[in-house]
Amino acid sequence: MLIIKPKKEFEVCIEAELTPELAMKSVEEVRKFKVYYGNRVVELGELFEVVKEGEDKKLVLDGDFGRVKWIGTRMIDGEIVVKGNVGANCGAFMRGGRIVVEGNADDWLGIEMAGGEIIVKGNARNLVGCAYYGNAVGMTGGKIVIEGNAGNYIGEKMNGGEIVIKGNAGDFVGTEMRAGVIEIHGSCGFVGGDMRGGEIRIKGNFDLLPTFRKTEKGWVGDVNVKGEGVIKTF
Amino acid sequence: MQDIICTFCGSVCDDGEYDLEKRKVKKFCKLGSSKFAEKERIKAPMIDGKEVSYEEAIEKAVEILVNAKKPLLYGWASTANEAIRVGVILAEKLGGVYDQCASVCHAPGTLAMIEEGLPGATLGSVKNRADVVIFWGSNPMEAHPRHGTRYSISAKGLLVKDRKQRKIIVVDVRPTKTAKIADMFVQIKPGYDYAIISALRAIISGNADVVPNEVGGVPKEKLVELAEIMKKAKYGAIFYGLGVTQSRGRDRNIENAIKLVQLLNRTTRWVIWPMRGHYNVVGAGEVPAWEVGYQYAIDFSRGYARFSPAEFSAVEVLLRKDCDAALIVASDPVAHFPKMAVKHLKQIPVIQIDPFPNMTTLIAKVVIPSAVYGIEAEGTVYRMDCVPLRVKKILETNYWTDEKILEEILKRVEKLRG
Amino acid sequence: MVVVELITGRTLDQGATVEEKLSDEYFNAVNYIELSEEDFKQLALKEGDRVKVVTDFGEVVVFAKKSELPKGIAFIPMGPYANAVIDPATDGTGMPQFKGIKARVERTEERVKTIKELLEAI
Amino acid sequence: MLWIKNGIVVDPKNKINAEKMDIFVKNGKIVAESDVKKEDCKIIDASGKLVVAGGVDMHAHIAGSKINTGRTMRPEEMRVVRNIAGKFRATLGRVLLTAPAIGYEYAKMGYTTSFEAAQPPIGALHTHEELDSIPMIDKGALPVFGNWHLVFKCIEEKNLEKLKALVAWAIERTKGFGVKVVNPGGVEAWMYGGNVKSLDDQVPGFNVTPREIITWLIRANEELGLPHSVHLHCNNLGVPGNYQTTIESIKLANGFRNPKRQVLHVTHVQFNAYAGSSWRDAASGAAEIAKVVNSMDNVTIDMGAAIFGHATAMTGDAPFQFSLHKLIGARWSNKDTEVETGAGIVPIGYLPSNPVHSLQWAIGLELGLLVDSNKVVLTTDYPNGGPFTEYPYVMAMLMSKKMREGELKKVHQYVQKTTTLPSIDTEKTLYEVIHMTRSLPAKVLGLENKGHLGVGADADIAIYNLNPLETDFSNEFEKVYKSFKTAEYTIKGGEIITKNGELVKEVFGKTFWVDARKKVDLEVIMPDIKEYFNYYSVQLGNYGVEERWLKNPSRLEVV
Repeated sequence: MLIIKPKKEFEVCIEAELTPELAMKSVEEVRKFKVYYGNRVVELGELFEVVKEGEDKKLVLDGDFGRVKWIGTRMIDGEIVVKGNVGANCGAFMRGGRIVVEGNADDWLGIEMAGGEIIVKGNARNLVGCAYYGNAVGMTGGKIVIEGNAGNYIGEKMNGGEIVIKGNAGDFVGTEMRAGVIEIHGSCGFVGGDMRGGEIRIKGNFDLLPTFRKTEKGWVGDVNVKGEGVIKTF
Repeated sequence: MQDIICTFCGSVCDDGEYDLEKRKVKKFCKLGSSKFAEKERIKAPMIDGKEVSYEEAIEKAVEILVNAKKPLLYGWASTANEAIRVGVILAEKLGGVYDQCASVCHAPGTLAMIEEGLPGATLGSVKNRADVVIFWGSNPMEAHPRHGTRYSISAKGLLVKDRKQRKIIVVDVRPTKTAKIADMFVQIKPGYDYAIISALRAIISGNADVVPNEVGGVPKEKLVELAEIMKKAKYGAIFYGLGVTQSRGRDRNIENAIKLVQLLNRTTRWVIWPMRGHYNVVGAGEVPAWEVGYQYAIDFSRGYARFSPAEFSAVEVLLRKDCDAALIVASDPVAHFPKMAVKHLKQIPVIQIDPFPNMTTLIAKVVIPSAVYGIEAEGTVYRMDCVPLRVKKILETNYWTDEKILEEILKRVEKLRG
Repeated sequence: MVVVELITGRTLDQGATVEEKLSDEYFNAVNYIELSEEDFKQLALKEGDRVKVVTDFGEVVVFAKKSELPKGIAFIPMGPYANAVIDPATDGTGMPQFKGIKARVERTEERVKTIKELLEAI
Repeated sequence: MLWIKNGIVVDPKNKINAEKMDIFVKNGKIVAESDVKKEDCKIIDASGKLVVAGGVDMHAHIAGSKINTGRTMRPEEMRVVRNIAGKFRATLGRVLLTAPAIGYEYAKMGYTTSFEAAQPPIGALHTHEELDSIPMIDKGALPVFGNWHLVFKCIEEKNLEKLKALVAWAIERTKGFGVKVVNPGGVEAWMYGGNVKSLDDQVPGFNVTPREIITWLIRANEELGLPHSVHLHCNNLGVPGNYQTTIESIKLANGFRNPKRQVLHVTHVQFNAYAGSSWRDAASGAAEIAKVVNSMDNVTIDMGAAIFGHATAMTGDAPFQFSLHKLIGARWSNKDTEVETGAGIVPIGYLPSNPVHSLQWAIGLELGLLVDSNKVVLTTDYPNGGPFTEYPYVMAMLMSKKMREGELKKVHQYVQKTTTLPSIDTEKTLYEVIHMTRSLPAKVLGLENKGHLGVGADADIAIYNLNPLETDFSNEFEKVYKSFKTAEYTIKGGEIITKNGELVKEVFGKTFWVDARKKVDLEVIMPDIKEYFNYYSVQLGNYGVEERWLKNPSRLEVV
């Protein structure tokens, strides 16, 4: 297990593609790991304290990582625990393993995630599990659980996997969704625009679009794309 | 002088007449006339409010930019392509962020275009062919006063000869000045553009049965009527404005409208186009697109361009305190950004290049005055429909152009960076 | 007090003075709120009275104007007064929500700040 | 001054086929040995290496509103990093490239000239701004004429003098190079939601047909004596059965003659060479087209080869682009342009597992193999058929049957019965392929100083690490492909700009434009132009591009 702690408050955001693979390296190697501090490439050790405890494939990010982006990008196994907030693009293109964020997560959590699990104990911002700019398919597998609230544009173009929001979600949930499940325990705005398939379950209130047909399965649509997605309450 | 080109709004009217003696422009609207009227200027370059030479101000600007970990280079909508190009290359060299005014204006349209493309036309096509024009969340009578007479409402075209042969429809949350002269006004509940567009798509594609009796404050009958008009148009045009891009749904509204236009084109002809604001906000996106691949919200911190409005749009950069210096060219973010974004701007060194004093001048450490394109300097600009025009130099000036100032900055940065 | 949906946007006067931001003309072009006749009446306002506009994101004092808006909709021209109260969140799009913000509007005796005062207070 | 020593030179224009010789360069030109002081020359040792002229791409979409719209709508295309900012510009792009990337990638491959193949006249200044931003290469642009109301009017009136004056005026105003015709009449029909389907369909609103548009423009072009011929994108592009329209269009060149070059160039013929009645029974019409082209001595074509992988369809053929959008459901941009033209853009890809894509791939190659090497230019209609960076793939394929056999195994077997590719034994020689990529496109464009290494030619030279005397082109196709991908040296205007794929020096080439105003009386057309400007959205006085606005213009005057 590797414990990484910020040494100071950062002047600008940092981009650090930290994955559990790092826990397999020596502390010396980890300190030399390249991160981007604005337009400067610096060694991880310059900005963060690094402590190694045991051989688990696990990172503990101890402190506020709310301005550190791309944590857990493309990770395939192991575990990351973020003790505070986490910056944008966390868990992007993730294929396996587990990320636990004890604070809040910034935008683009779990971009096009294909497997593994992300748990956010606080709130998540926008674009959870979506397809990246210009890409056709969002999340295809794995599970994202937000225990607090989530922002707008959750699960766009989702084609598998599961997103659970324990609190409220914002607007435009599951737009152009094709498969997979989104479950919202609170309320949300527009749901399922141009949805082709998959299921969205909502406990609270939501804004129904005028393009879904009421059936015994729930609301089925979006008729504009001859969709067979299902929106239902629970 | 004839054929003077206006450098105010995205309509870029090019039929002005300038009277050199009276220093006045004829034919232009209130906005254009104000553009060509004499007004207060930044008198000289300044550092911390003290007048200095151009060279001294540029030296100071370079020092700030080169030392920054992430300089934000923002603005660009009211300058010429020649200056923008140097600005983009400067951002690339500095490893900074390039963003432009569209990001608080029409950039959601770019996001929509990424999803669905943009089926559009030049304004000349609309003038000649459009028998139905819809202004959706746009209000040309206030924002683009001559758009209607030159291109869209009463323009005299080849096939559609005049106002009588053209149906004008306004969709808005309030009865705007444009709504008053329209043949049909559809007043909608704020935030329901997306739902209404979805309903129109359903009606047009034969699924009217699922559409409830009222959508977004509009009775179904009215939506059916609108859908019929759209289907029967020979050549229709939707001009959307900030009412769509700046409210709930933003890019998703436009994406949906583009899908509506795609559908309509299966049976007749429709186009859709944004009512771009500043005279060269289109250039501020087109130039970086060919130079570095993207229109706005571009980060160069890794030595190449990356695009992510969620991270690299000026407002997001400022809200996250993710820049430690800013170069503001031909824009006034202090007046036009949300308070929380302005707060960070006040805390970092700001360099401003602009002909006119504005709110950003009040917080800038380095202020560099520049010549006004279209009056004191020549350059290329793109009208809202991407038609290029070369704006003219009418009057002599001692002010440097944005292009020259930026070139001097770039030269010095290249020397320092190697 | 009335609750309104606040929108902001361009006007001809705001546009015509946008290159003279430190002038009185610009100040006058952006320092007011347009209210529907009903809301105007409900607040017992007369033209030129001042109101305080409060949202989750801030508050600002502006002049009140009667306008042909539907009840419950209010309009402030784009500019520093509007930006004191709009929602800065861009929801990942880069675009703050300049239109469609819930706001409370109430009569006030407080002065309308000058543009410089407004900036200093940020 | 340069002295390229002991290279194996292939220079088809000058009938040099793999001869060991030296090349001398002075002031940006190829000169005779006696014109240089050898002791002042920088020597490049080219022993055992292939020395040829810089490549000439006569048809690519490299600048202007179409490619830039493509970039904007496809950020996923821009995430391939090719160069990090430093001494040179940062460059990006998978198939769609940024302007600096276009210049750098051509240069690395040994290409030094490229022409933008479709310039909307009113957008000419935009096209030139982008051309000016492309480093390394020489450039030009072809304005489009085939759907312009003013052109229709001159033809309706059967007034050749007017048409000639219009062409001369428009080419000057756009700083263009020649006459491009895209789906003549069809784009105007698209303004009403339609298209034209045959050469004799009437264009809506006008008393003209595609046949007349093409014929009259050839007549005007030839009477003006422009360096390049009419450059035609045929009607019915992308429609199964269209090869017949293509053949009919090609035959419109009958009766015209130009001693220097063809009178009609038909472009990206792969997209216009389909037999069959639908995509379910589509087949190749390449052999029939090749027969006709080979039988004529006044027509040239280019391949428009399809490369497997990503591509973006972007043409002035707006109705075709909409059909494509409907067919594949992809994003669609469209631009109806004043009373001049239109355009459309749709992202596409070519998959070897797809029967139609495999057919397209095969047809491109059939054309390259079956048409005389003196009549077919190698192109991919970048980015429609794929990246220009894969020209070496096409070059190697044309020269090796064995390579084709290997590739044929990887594609959908639909091509076995629907094309002649499996049965073609032809292997083009290196001499032929160098001609198809250098001297022929230069000749087709009418660029006398390009595409060859004779004295007086521009010193645009590529040196490849490939000894033609010791290479078995049939069997060593991998080596051939690799060698042509990256030139050992690329020399532009006498300066070394790349070496082994590394950038050495950034230069900005010329933009060629043609001035034929002396051949006409502009006054015969000005009243019509003035009248038509009532239907423009810009003033006549603000229309067009002045020479002084361009970075490095080069005027070719026709007298």
